[in-house]
Amino acid sequence: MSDSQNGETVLRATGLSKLFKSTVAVDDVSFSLKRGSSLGVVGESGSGKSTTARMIVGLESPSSGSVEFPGATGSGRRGRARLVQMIFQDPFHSFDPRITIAEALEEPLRLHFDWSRERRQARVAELLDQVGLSTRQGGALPRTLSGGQRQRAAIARALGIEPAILVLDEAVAALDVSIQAQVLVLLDNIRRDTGMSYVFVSHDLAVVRYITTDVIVMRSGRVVEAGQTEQVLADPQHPYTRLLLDSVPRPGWDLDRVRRGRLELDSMKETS
Amino acid sequence: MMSTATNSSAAAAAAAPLEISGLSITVQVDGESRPLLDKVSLSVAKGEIVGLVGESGSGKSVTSRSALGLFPGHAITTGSVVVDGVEVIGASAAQLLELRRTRASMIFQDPRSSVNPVRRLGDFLTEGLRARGVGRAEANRTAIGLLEEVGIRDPARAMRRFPHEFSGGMLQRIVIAGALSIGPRLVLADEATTALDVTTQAEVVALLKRLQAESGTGMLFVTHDLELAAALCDRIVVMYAGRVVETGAASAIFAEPQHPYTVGLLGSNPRLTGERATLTPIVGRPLALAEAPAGCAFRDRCPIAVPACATEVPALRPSRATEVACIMPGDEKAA
Amino acid sequence: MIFRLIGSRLLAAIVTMGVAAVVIYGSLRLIPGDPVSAITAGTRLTSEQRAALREKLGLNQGFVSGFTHWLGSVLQLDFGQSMVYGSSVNDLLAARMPTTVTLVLYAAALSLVLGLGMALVSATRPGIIDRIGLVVTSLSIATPSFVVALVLLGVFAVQLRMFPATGSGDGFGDMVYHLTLPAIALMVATFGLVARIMRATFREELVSEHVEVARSRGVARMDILRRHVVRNSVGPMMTITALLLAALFIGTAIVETAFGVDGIGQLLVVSIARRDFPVVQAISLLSVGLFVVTSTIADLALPFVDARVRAVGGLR
Amino acid sequence: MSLDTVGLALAGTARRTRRRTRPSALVVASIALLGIVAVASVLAPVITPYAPDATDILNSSAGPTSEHLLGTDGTGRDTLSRLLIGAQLSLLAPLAVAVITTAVGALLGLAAARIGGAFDMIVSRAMDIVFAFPTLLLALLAVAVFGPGLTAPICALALGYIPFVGRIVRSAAIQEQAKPYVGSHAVMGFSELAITVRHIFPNIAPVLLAQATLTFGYAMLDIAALSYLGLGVQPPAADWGSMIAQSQSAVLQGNLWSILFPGMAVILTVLAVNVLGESLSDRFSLASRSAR
Repeated sequence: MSDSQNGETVLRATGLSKLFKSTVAVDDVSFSLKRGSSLGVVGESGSGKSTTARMIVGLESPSSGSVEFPGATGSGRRGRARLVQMIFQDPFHSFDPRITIAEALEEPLRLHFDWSRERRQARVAELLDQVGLSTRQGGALPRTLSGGQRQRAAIARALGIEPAILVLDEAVAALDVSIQAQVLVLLDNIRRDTGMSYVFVSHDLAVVRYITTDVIVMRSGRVVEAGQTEQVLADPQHPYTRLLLDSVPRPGWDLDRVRRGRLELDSMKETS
Repeated sequence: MMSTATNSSAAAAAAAPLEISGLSITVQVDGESRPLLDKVSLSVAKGEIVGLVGESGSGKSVTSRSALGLFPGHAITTGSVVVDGVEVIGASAAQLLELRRTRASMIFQDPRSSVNPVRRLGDFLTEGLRARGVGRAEANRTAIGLLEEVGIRDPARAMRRFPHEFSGGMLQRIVIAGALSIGPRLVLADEATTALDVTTQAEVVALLKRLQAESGTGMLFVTHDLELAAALCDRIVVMYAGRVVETGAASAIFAEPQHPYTVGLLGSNPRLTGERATLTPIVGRPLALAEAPAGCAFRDRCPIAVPACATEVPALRPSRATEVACIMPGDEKAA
Repeated sequence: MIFRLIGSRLLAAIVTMGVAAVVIYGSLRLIPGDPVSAITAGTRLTSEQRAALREKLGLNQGFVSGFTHWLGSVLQLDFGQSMVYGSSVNDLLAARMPTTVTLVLYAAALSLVLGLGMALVSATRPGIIDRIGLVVTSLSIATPSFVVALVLLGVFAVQLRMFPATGSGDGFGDMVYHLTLPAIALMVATFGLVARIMRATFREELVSEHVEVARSRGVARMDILRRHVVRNSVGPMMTITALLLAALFIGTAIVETAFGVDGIGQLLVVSIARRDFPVVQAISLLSVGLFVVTSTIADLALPFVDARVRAVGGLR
Repeated sequence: MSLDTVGLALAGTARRTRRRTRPSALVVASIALLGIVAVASVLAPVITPYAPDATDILNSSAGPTSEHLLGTDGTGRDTLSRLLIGAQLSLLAPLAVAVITTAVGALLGLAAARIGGAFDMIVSRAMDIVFAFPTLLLALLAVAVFGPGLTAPICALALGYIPFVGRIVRSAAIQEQAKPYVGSHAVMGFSELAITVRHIFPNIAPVLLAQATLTFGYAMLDIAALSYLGLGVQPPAADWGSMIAQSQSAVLQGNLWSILFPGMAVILTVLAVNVLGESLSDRFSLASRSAR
């Protein structure tokens, strides 16, 4: 894809590894992210995809390896915040339950920008509008909003900081199908309008195909395949990627292929 | 309002595994009555897999649980639910126990919480048979045989092990073995593969399909995933806000959906193959029956709604290859 | 894995006992001013006697050497001589042990039977019965044992003359008879909490999915209660029992005083009033030790009733 | 009773299943009762009908009469007057315990949860060790060391209850900080201190308030027990516990009047406080679950 080839690199992860006690969660993962592109991180539970996401935003520190933001000037927690923001899976606990959505949106603006109260509130209204929430919904407490609305609000809050990168950790997995589609369309439009880059962590290949330009496939903490999304999905090279693709339900689903794919993968493990 | 229980064995032999007709459920919450289901009808024939598809609030779980007489507390229930010839609504406690022990069983979403964590798997597997009065030795033999069937290595040893010693996928196989242990005529699978990883889901679905085909039992497969239902099931019933909005052969629903909601659901799913099409999401959020508008519950979200949609609840009627509850079905092909 | 668990739990128990020993020994040294004159206030002592006492209590040594000396004797189960009774602390305790042990076990049995029974009934019968249960347990939790003791004394000992008002009886049968009112007083003040905690535990199991699954399989109600609800609550039950025993032991200080029962609890109260430190230290160590031992046993038994603990490796 | 203290530890972790949205009649009645007791104790010197130590020998051990509304004790002292005066110490001492314990316990629990690592381990271990001492034993030891009175036992009880508050605050904070909004705030650039003070603490404050209330009730029982044993409040001062102790001889003569009112005073006050504390902790668990 042309847009992912031309942009400058905004994020470079080199040899990322994470050990929890004696288990290896992430093992020597490297990738880079170009401005305006969207990188899918695909894997099943235990693949290390979420831990990788948390290392990018600084919620976990790598046991070895590094996360760099080429061309970035800020440093420390606040500096990193201007570079990268994160959306979590669980929309129900993404907000402090005691404060309204609008207050929650204003909070980071106060921390990062030296703006007047009026300017902050104008910006909050703008952000709410951008994600399709009304002013009335902005004035509400989080618990009165639905999961989809809260996830929109979380996106608005992240956008307010104007980061270069947005990390989305299974951000649409907990939503109903019809709501998931709304949020995916919103995310796609935002990236097109703002030129922001995404790291989109997901187990859902169809969603990843829709929202990303490039993809890495992770299994047991390692990257087993990487490339442009369309290419990887159309012509997967690694047996695990093939198994993942064959496992997605569809009419005329060939479950025998899944079984053979699993056998192939298991025999590979034994020979290696 | 309440049909009498038809319990004769002759009727049972000929009866369909599941026959729900006109099922309405209303619960009392804080002194207010809140409707959950409105005149739901569906059936599962012997040897058939029927997919029950819907988003949150659609009432799909309540519907499937009603087949076992597992109604929510303080519920007023009308209509008829006949399982293998036995009427569930108005059934006595003894009749319900008999039904659950011999005719129908359920597979729940999360295998990790379905199995008592402090007891051995053998206890879980034989519990259903033992409740029916089968002796320990015979129940154990049946259970070991089933474990072999579902692909557990060294089944005799597995009987003595504990749930936490197995992965989620393996545990769901064991739960399936437990559900099949009583030789049910009807299996209810309530989001039975949702909690599993994709590759594990595929394996468990393959297993379910094989066992169902071998035993010829009827299965109601409840899921939010229309594509999974289309891949696995013979027929599909789509529910929205406590009502059935469309039903038909799986291939027909998937290829030629008639109800704008079904069309919207399919348009909401990104595709894995073919053109990377743009999504056409449905506006608004899925509603429960209690918060739905009068008339067609979907009309506020519907792209082709007309004023007439508000006047009455559309009944299911045949339209092309499916039956659909919409006054102007199929007019939305363009979107 | 399991051996590491046992090892770390035993280590924790030993550390706790060690710290308890330091605190209990150190309490003597915390006495403001001169400990010897504080302890012997009211009695006239010659300066030789004072010096001897100072020597005996280890007060003329530094804290560390005094402590190690004391700990050495304690580890040989020698708690020294009572300053009030003159006899050895061991003899004082041994004479009273049977009474207090009987009282604690008696009260524990009553409290557990009533508490668990109420918990099961409340948990399985929501509505009016549960609500009545909550009122009764709230009252139990709010009622001090000495108020119950005095009411029982006034009604059953003084007015109805069904039970003796004081003393601990001779022989086991008579002792149980004498200890009935004290045991009931302890029971009334403790069963409510047992019932409350176990009700919450039972409730949590009753709404769990594996109970729903069992129900969906047509398992009889009694079997669900036995095999799923009560069986899964054995862990909390053991913890409660351990805590209850420790609490009842210190609770005997109150009811033995109220009923004039000549047991360890009453001895503790008397010794505190007279600042008979060797006795106070011995009973304090006993009290902490009882808690440490019972809760360690409960924790160590947990892996055997809940297989998950063996795998996860967490005891708390 | 120190078993009550056990409840503090477990009641907070066990999920309650009762649901309540509006304060029930019971809660309202409890608040009213506590309010009346508190006001009466403050106004006691003004409103007592008799001097608390004035004796009316002719009317000793009497039941309620028009002269003595709640009767008299064995030496003919007016029970109502003594109850009102006794309320001051009976309420102030547990209040002191509750305030100290809550402040220290909250600080330790919050710090342990937020700092984690070795600090958490040391604090948790220390609380485990203190937990091994029954609170009543700590109070008795304090008396053994410092002699009869209330100051030392108040400090000892405050120490003894710290693990109960500390453990519950710690686990509530750990539960709270696992929610994604805490992670979000860290990613947004807020400092850990700011997140703790502005978000975590306010969200667990109801749990803390509930524990403070429950601690008050339990401390009241412990202190009453101490006074009953003659090791707490010393004559001529009186609290409800010492009044109960002084009624023992009358009870042994078959006169139950003298214990009725001081006994009821303790029971009803603790009951009201516990009802209040439980409704607070119910509300919290309800709020935290309805957010799902």
